[in-house]
Amino acid sequence: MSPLILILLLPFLSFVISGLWGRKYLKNLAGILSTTTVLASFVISVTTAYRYFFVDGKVAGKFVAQYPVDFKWLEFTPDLSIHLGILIDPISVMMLLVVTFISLMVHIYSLGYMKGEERYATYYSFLSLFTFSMLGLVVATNIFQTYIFWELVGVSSFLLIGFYYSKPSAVAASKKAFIVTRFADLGFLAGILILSYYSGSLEFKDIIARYTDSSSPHLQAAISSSFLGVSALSWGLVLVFIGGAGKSAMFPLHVWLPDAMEGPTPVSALIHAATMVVAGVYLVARLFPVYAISCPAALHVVAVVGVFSSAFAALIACTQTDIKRVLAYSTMSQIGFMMFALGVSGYGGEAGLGYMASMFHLFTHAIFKALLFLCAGTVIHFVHSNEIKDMGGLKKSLPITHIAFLLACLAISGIPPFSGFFSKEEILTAAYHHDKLIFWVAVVTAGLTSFYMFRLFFSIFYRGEENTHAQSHHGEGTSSMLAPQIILAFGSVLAGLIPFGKFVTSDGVGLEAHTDWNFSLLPIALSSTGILFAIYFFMKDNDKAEVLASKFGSVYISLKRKLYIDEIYEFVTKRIIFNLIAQPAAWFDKNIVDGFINTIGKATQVFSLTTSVWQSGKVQAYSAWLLAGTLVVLIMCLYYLQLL
Amino acid sequence: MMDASVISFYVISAFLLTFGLMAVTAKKIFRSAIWLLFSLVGIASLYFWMDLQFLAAVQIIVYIGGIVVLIIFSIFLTQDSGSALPRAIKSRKIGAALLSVFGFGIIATLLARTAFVETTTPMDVEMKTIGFKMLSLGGDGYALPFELVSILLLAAMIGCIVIAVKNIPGKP
Amino acid sequence: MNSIPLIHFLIVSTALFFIGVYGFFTRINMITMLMSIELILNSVNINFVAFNKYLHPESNDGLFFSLFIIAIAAAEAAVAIAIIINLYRTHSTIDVEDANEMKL
Amino acid sequence: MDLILMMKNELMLVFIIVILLVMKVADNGRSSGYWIGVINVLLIVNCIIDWLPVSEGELFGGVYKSYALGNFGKSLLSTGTLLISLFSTDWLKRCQHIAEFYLLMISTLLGMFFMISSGNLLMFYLSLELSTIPLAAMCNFGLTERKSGEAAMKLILSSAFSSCLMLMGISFLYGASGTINFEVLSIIVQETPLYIMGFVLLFVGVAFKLSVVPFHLWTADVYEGAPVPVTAFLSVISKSAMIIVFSFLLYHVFGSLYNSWYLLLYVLSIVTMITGNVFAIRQENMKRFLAFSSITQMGYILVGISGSSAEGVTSSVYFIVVYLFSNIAAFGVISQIAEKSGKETISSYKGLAKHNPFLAWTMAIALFSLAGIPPTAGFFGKIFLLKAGASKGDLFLITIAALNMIVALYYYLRVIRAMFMDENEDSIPVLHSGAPLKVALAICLIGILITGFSGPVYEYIFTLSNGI
Repeated sequence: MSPLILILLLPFLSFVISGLWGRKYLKNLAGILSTTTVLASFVISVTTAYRYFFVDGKVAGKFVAQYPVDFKWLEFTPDLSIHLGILIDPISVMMLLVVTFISLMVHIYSLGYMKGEERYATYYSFLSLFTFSMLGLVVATNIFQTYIFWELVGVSSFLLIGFYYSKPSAVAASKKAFIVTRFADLGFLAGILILSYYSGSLEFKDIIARYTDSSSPHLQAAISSSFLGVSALSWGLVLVFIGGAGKSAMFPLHVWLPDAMEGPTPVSALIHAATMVVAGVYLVARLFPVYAISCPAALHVVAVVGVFSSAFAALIACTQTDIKRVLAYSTMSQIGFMMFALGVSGYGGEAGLGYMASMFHLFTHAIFKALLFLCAGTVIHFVHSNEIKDMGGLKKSLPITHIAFLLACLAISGIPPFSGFFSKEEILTAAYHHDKLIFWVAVVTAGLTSFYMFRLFFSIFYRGEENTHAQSHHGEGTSSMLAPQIILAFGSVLAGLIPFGKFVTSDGVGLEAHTDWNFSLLPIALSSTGILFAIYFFMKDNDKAEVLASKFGSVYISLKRKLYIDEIYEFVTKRIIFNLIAQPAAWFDKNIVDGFINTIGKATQVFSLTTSVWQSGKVQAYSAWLLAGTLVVLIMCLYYLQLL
Repeated sequence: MMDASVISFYVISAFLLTFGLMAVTAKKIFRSAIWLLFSLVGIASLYFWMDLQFLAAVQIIVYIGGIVVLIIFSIFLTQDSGSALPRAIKSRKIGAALLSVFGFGIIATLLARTAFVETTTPMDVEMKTIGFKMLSLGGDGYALPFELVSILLLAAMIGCIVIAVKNIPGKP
Repeated sequence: MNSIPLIHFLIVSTALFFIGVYGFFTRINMITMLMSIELILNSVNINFVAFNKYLHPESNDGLFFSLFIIAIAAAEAAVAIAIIINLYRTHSTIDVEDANEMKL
Repeated sequence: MDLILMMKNELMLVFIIVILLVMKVADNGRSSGYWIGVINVLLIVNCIIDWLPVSEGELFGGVYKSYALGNFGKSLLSTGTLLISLFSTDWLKRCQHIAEFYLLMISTLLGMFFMISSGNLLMFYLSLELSTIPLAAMCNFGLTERKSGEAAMKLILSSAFSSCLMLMGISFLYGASGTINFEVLSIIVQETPLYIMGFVLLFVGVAFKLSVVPFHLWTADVYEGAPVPVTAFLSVISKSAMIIVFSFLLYHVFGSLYNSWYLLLYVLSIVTMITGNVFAIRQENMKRFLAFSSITQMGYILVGISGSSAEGVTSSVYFIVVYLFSNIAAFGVISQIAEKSGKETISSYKGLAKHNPFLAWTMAIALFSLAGIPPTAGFFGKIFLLKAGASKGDLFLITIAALNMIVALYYYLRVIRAMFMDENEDSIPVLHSGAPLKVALAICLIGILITGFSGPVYEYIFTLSNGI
């Protein structure tokens, strides 16, 4: 048995131990215990990554998959069995690093953040469970194992979101997250059933091999049988993507994500920034050869949904006033980037740039978004509120957080040389070569991103006076809260410099990343404009600006009037972008998409009430139904067999 | 040609159906029980008509001697036997009648459509054969079902005793 | 003997069956419902015996089946009457309409 | 010797019946604790003996059949009965008729065993009645409670009616084929109106027992009224036995009527899942709630069986194992709470986790399993059912099933929310549960958590199902 299995086992052990005995015997030790196990997992991941990338991963200049652990778990039929195992290939190694690293950071951060919480041990056991399931999902060798851990991830995130279960909103949110994602999982399950039905295997390697070989009978069967005019293979892949879209909060299955912010903030950092929400991207990447080679139509769906979600979420993010909700929508937007990057990619060589870019962005995004959430956690910890209006002027009280947040914002905005720039750049290049429309939407979205991120930044740290009465006594938090922020801040700055293309590509062959500065000018310019807009509007308090204006008197006013700068700005940003696009988008999101799901619930109840007549409590009526049912069934049968 | 046995079959059938119908429509419960008795006697005579004396005897002993008597006793226990029965509302009656007629229609049609190959081989209904088979262990024997029924009767008896015996209130 | 076709027996038994069904659906009193059940069981017995006699006389399966049905009917009737009597104690009535506390 | 070996399960039950009868006759005022102890020991012995291997074959010229899957089912039923008996200790202590209660329960179990092993229609019918009539009497064991009497009345009258329909069907099958033997019948059965009519009526009789919609209407009322141990027995043991018989009948006896029963399963499973769910959403009483949830589960099982292969049978039998553990755990908690505090509604479960964490967690895990959430066994059970159903390539059915599983989540979570998240001033105080209950619940929990992940269980059932 390979030591790799420890990566999985350690968090699981920690879950069991702190889950069963934590509250009674371990108390505060539970945190240390969980953190230690995750640290151990992280160390093993790093060594694995080192060995894989630099020692034994390459065969003939190409990274190939390894199966250090693989045992048959149960047999359906002699030629269809389910395995449990560990798959090591570039993306799984990368994900192992990301998950263990972010999880470690969140564990350390929570030592301070959750201190004094009554159910401290339970919290850590849930965190460990989540880490365990996420790791199991990442290393799955077959689609069924993926599904099991996929569901486990759902359960543990349900537990974590609903952690503050005395808050009704938290309960509602966790329930919503659970049900919406389960709804999407239904698609995933159906997709699995279709794919495995035609390929005759659940193993990723078999599925990929059988569906990418144009002469294989499995592929022929899957293409030739169709339903509603679409081939079974497309159905399967699209359904799998729907599963992924549910977890990755793609439109219209994203409704759970903003509400899920009810959970503890470190949890949001772990689940809703870095790990669980990218599971959908990871899933598509896992099956990428099938999408790219055999079914470009399905890949196109991925691209369209991705880019739409990205733009849609960015627009809504501009309107939100809850700091975590802004981050939630920005996550959705960034995942949209990853998704459409996959969607515009081809398989192998230079064409596979999008794939590599998507994975790269996943990697960098995990780091800076986790940092953003942790910073947000510190801010919320400090002011005891999620609302932007309760914040402002926090620069002095939270100096480290201020810097860290700034770095993360620069990274997400794609300003060189921060990490986000490099990955986003690759994505835009890939999009440019594939589809111009997608490219333009993406570029504008990138500009919007920097606008809303810096809006958030200035509203928190600059605008207005520090709200002293809400100020708390514990300052910026313990060192356990600060250390992860500092580490992650370094990561956000430096992660972009990794020559990612050498390691993670669609076909395992290294790819030379090249930054074309001429090409980059436009996105950088747009992002900078976004930042300038944000500075203009949000750096200073609006009221203060008016006071200032009255001081300078008519000169200032006439100057301003003359130039009509303000009006133009007003008109363009507030009237058009905000009122005409962003607000309606937010309204649509809140009332139509969200409302649809609520309506389904209501309709079920109404239906349930109207059918209650059936259960009348009268045994004779019951028997009459029995007889009537029998006769109907009998006639149906005879009719079907054409015996009537 | 209508010979006596043919006529008697139809007479018996008419008899048992009529009394069956009366049993389910009578207004007074005691009368209803008596009509049921008649109908069961009709069925017994149908068995006689088919030369199945043993079955007819069992029918008379168990049904008429046992079950109907049991029913009549329970009527005396629970009901003022002379009073009129509560009656179902008309819509229910119509519904039930429609359902019954409909069901009868379907099943009778299907039966009538089936071509049955009738034989004239006589049945072996000697008491000896029946008794022998009842206790035979072979494939066409009924020893195991017989034992099963005995356990069922035992269980039913125990159940009846527990349920019907007067209970101490307050204890289940 | 065979001057009566089998189908006549079957029609009679089916008719009796549905007479019983009608009674079962319309009777309010539980004991009369039980009587309807007895009618139905008897109609099935006729079926078995007729099939046995006219179609498959080589073995006595149908005959035995009806013997066993009679035994079962006795057991069923006994338990049902015990239950009805108990119900009479708790509800002071044996109208099936009055025993529908549980519904929906 | 053959007879003793092959029928050891049944003979053991008969033996227990005799012992109980003798003891009851010679009874001179023993305490209820004594009775319960003796009977549980007997049941444990019975359970052990049942798990010993049995040879396969026929007895009495094919009237009695012993086959691997059936024997597995019998052992499972014995185990379930033992668990139910363990958790009903508190209820039984109040009961005046312990010996009689067990006599009836064991007769019922004997009926189910014979039903599983029946080799002809007569045995099938008789054992079906043997497993129903005493059960109706058991429903009435809450002797002074109005609801109990009502439940018993509803059960006996409606099951009498359904067995009348089934008998009619059997008579047609007999008339068409001239045999009551399953082996012979399976060869000569064909798609003529008479056979179809007989088959459909027989099917309805079984479907009634399985509470398949629209033959399910008795279920909730009977579950609600009967004493909790009886409800558990009815819902778990009786249903499980019926599933095994059902798959035996469909696959083995009526294999050539495949077209008709596939259609029936297809339509009825959809109706059953939907109706069960829709009604479950509204229920306030826990027992009624579980009644409708079990109806929904039956719908899923039908989906699995309709997969029409060894895989279909395997997945449904596997699901029975899961279902048995999950439901017994749930009923164990319900019975404890109903017995100690008299509360049965979901709203009275509010805040249960506060004072009774063990009961609440047991209930939560059982419900998770019923809802099919990993890592509980229910998740795997449902996956396998869907997988088996999908082997026909009919995705509509699978989609409906999967959709229903998601709707079902809503109401399972409702109970969990009540137990863990809602506050209640009048919440149930700390209940001290006896050791037998704890043992029973612990076994169920282990079963729920282990069965899913242990591949051998599924594979073992798979090897058994190949014979069917």
